[in-house]
Amino acid sequence: MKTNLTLPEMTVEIDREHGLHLLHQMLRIRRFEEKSAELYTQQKIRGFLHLYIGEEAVAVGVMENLDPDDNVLATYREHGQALARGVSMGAVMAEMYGKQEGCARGRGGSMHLFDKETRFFGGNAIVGGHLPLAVGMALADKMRGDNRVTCIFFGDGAVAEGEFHEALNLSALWDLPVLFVCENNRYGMGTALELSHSVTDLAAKAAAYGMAAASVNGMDVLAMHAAAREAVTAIRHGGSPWFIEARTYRFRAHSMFDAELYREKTEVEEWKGLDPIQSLIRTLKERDLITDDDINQLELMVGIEVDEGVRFAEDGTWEPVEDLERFVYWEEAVA
Amino acid sequence: MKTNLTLPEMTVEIDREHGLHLLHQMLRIRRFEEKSAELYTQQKIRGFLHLYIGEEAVAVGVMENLDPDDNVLATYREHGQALARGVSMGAVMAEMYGKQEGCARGRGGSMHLFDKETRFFGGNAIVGGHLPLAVGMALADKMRGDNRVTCIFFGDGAVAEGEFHEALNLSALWDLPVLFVCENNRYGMGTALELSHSVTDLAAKAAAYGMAAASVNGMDVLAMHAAAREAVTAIRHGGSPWFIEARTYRFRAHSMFDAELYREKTEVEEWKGLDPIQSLIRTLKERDLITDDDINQLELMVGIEVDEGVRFAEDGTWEPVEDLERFVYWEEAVA
Amino acid sequence: MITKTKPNNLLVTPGVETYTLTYREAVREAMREAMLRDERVFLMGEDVGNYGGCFAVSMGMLEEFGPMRVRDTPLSESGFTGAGIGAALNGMRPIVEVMTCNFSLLAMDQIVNNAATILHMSGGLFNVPLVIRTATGGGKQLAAQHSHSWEGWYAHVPGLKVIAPATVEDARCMLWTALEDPNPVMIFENSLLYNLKGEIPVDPQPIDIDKARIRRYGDDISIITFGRSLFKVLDAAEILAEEGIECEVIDLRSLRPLDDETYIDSVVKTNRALVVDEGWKSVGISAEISARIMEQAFYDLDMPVERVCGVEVPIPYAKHMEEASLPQVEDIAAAVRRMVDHG
Amino acid sequence: MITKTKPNNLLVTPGVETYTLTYREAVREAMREAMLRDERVFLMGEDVGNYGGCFAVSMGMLEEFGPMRVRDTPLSESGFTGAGIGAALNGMRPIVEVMTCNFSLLAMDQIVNNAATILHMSGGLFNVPLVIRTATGGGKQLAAQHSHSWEGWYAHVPGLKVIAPATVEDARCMLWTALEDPNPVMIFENSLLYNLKGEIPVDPQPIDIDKARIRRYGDDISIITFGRSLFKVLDAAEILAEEGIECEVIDLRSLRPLDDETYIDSVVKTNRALVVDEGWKSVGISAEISARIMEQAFYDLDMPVERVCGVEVPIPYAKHMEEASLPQVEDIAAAVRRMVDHG
Ligand SMILES: Cc1ncc(C[n+]2csc(CCOP(=O)(O)OP(=O)(O)O)c2C)c(N)n1
Ligand SMILES: Cc1ncc(C[n+]2csc(CCOP(=O)(O)OP(=O)(O)O)c2C)c(N)n1
Ligand SMILES: [Mg+2]
Ligand SMILES: [Mg+2]
Repeated sequence: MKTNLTLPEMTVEIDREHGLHLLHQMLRIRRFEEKSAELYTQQKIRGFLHLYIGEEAVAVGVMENLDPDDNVLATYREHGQALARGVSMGAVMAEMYGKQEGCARGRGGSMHLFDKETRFFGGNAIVGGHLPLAVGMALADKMRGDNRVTCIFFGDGAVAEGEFHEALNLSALWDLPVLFVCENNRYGMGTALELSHSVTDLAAKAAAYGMAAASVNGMDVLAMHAAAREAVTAIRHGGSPWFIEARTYRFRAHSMFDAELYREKTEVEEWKGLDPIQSLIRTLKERDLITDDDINQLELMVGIEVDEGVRFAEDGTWEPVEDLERFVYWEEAVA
Repeated sequence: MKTNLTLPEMTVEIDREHGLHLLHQMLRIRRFEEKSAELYTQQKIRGFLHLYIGEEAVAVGVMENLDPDDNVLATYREHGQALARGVSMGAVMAEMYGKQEGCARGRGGSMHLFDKETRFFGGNAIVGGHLPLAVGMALADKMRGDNRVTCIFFGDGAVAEGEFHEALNLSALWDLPVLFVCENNRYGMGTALELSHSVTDLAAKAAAYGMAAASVNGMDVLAMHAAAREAVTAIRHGGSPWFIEARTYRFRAHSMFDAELYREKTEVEEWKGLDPIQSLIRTLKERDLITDDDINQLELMVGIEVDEGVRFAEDGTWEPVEDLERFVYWEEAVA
Repeated sequence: MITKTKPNNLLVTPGVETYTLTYREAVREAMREAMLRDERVFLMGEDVGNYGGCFAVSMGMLEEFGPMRVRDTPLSESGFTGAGIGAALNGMRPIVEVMTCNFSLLAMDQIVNNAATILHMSGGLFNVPLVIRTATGGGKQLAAQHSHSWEGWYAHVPGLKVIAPATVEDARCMLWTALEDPNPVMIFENSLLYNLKGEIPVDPQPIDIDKARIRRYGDDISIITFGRSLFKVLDAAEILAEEGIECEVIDLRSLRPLDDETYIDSVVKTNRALVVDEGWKSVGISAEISARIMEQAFYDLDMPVERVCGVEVPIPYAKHMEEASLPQVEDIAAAVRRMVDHG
Repeated sequence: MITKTKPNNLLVTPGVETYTLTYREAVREAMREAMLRDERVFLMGEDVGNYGGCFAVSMGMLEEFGPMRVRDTPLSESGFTGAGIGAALNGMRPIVEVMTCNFSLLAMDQIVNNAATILHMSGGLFNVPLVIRTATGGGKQLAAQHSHSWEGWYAHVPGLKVIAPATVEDARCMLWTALEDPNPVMIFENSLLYNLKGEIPVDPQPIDIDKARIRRYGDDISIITFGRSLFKVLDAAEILAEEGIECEVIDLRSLRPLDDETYIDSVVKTNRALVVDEGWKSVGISAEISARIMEQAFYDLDMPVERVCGVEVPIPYAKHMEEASLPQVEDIAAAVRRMVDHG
């Protein structure tokens, strides 16, 4: 049952349009987050801010393969997923400002982005706590005969939680259409993979549940895209879950309070050499699919989108304090 | 790392003395539990009563290999483990009567047998809840340099709990001297193995943690004994954990309230044909190691022990109600 | 002043045609009705299918509805409770059965950090219409890992609704209301009530899940309780009535939200209040009731509110010790006598 | 009548030579001292080692004590908390750090069904000398899965001890007492206190973990609180003192057991009581305090006990909303003014 993809890097078929699209998506995330970090130091954004910089290929490569009607769940490090999924940049930024125009009305903040239209079910900040939710969402679809895929992102750290075990077993046992995407960035906060797992080949764990699994170069958006395409196609046709381990790396600190004592600068530099954006640019150029002009054009577009997002957030309003006790219970009539 | 023992049945070396000893231990459990069932219908014993009948080879085969100073943890189906470990029959019976001469003063009952002298750490009735305890007990020994093994019994049902995953990972990650004995009796209450686990080969799960594992015929006390010997020896010398899946069957209902709607009578009858006591007797006779007289002699001894146990329980006293609030906090001076 | 009706006022709508069944059957009928009525409803939990339910509540339902909708789960409380939350988020109306509430502690993170929180955290976008049914309470000599009462504890958590049906009619009729509720609702069924027989209307209607009920009228003291303790309190009230003490007995039914009006009005009338809860006293629901009476009816009190609760020990196995650890009829009667004698 | 000392009575033993350090340093020093003193003591939890602790509490300890005794764990709250219980059962004195108490819900079964229960279930044979340290409280805009206060909730559970050191001295000196305690002790450290500076004796001695402390003396009202709220209450008391209202401020320090004597004596003196807790009000520790005052000092009360608590919502992210959800100095002062004006 186990399929091990480990695709040769950057050999996947790609045309200009698709290449530009993937690059655009990754740049949107990168520039948005760079801006967020800046705004954090200006204290416009508060609380915890977990950046995805370096890992963009994972969310972008996977999300490409999902239909608008599919379900997505992510962690507290989910700006990338939200943007790639199509949640508006302004709504995400406003959320981080704590404005009521935010995608979760300012109640959630960076760790709890939600969006109904794109079926983006958070933004979950209990590590591993959203894994059982994915099982249930997929179960609902299966029971109704809806041909949706539930795609869930989680980290290497989450794999040690009991919820991982329970959720993988349940989804395999019940043959549920879930795509588990493990973003293995080699650290859970400051704890290295080797200090978290007796077996560090995380894809191997899927075998304990008889689940199809693949380890993929998570710094390569084409590889991610191809692997996820195979997985999503299989899930949509066969109904059984898949597990993808995306081997990736976060370039920044765990959150904004992190002295990064637990890893060597040289290690970070090495991985920066594998920057998914630069890698894609290199490939596309090598294949003569894009020019520097194209890149500048994209950067310009992205710059405008980020600026507009920030403006939207700045222009946003504060939810009245009198509304504090709303949304503890549902206000509308019974469904 | 994974060793698959699956020993050929009943071919293990055995001498008369050892054979008689193993038979004696299994008979002690069998007759004790038959008596307990009787006393339950007489309402001398109350609460839940989970019988081990049919599974005696597992506890007896494993326990043989432990030193008096090792640690043992078990489930609510633990009369067999307690007796094989050397907790006195009277103390166990008195516990089930709720008398203060019971091994847990009547506070625990059938599901919570405890004994300090034999380092019997319960009698735990949250399925899987004792698995993390085993990790910590072994960690303590490792930190102090005590060469103890921690042996923990749990069911096939417990394997689905998140605690199983966390405990197996921790013990393998930290190289702890734990022997995990999974009593796979094919049902967790009324839920069949196939309805609990996407992969029903439970020993295969140990691979996800890089743990040495074996599947053993749990109806064969000699096989159990040999497998556990190998495991305990390896643990004591190497310090790393082992996983034994004992394939067994419970002949009786899950507890005293169980209509057994979930399994066929014919299945039960088939497994009864593999009765570990009868099997051992057959083997010992085939090898001319024992006679019917020996068996009668053992039965007599066991009968006396059971009767004395019951008498001890009957003669026991009720803890004064005024003591109710004791043992919520430790009473003695600081250790 | 409310006029007295029949002493034990266990039926919500008196005067209608009724029949008798057990609490267990009532819960089963309620689940069957819900499954027949709404295809989004399904039942999921340990041993609900092939075994027929640990307490035989769902016996026969697997045969009737099939394994898709009556779903045996592995031993994975966090996993399947979370799956229930996910299914609810995605349009279903799951009933998750957690065998006993002691095991719900394994699913605590899912219940508190997800079920109770997602609506708020998402700024009102995603609600969780989930019903969790679970058995609660001591009294069966099951010792310290199987006997505790956690309903009062859960009542601490905003975002949850917590109900504790005591009567057969409530067991029969509150489930549908709970399933229609767009919020997560936890239903605590005291396992010693499953064999209780009671009357329900021949044509049961959904009934509210947020109102307390006066189960017996009286002027001398208000006794506020819920769940299985209701019957102990009613028994005590019967004994006390013979001694000339008229107790007003309030069945809270819902522990979150609390229906302040009903019990406060009663205390304003009787000027004395006793809270009875088999759960532990400290930081329990009895404390909250006492504090609210303090806040809302202090000047109507003739004397301090008292509490008769479970003794603060993990529940012991031995019968006499377990009995001593739980409030008994005589403890309740004695407290009332003391309080009424007092002034 | 107790004579007044200096207004903010934060030191247990006044008059000794002191020096200043932060709450964070105090906890670290306490752990270092314990590890130096007793080789059975070790620290285990997520990111306590290489990262230096999520709140930098254990910074440097890995280097000092090595990876055996300063043990980074995988993300497995149930697993490593249970491992702490097992190690305690087997003779060690573990300090388990649960990064924030919100995550302790994942270990709830271990804490309640094992740590709190085993001594009793085993008829007094096996005790669990475990210390769990965990960060609590809101105020950092970390939203609904990272900001709640669970210490009052845990105080419901027999078998546990629950303490909430507010002062730097308590943070420094209660840990050793907790480690010497043969029972499981949970220590809740409000994460907003880690940067707090305070004085401790140059030669710190272990201090009790079961007594409340009067932090400010006054005759007009007793304000009962603990943890970070203590400082808000002291600030309110300062403002009120300028207005001529003298508050007596009681720092509970231990939530289980509760030191009834200290706060009841105070209420008997002032005849008015306000409970301040940043946790949710319903079925919280504030309810218990109110109920106990009802039971033990009803006739000394001039008016009902009131509560200023966290608003019953999952804590929102936005700063103004989060602030509105937590008791603030002005809320406390306003409540006191209302109460003292009252009569
Ligand atoms: C249950 C739980 N425990 C601890 C934390 C604190 N925490 C937040 S993120 C994190 C590390 C998670 O690592 P990983 O799953 O690898 O995701 P990454 O941050 O690397 O993307 C930790 C320990 C938490 N949020 N939830
Ligand atoms: C956490 C938890 N969930 C549910 C139960 C109820 N229960 C007791 S035993 C049992 C079945 C356990 O099966 P298994 O682990 O295979 O052990 P066996 O009884 O077959 O020996 C169940 C569901 C429990 N005690 N604890
Ligand atoms: Mg990671
Ligand atoms: Mg089993």
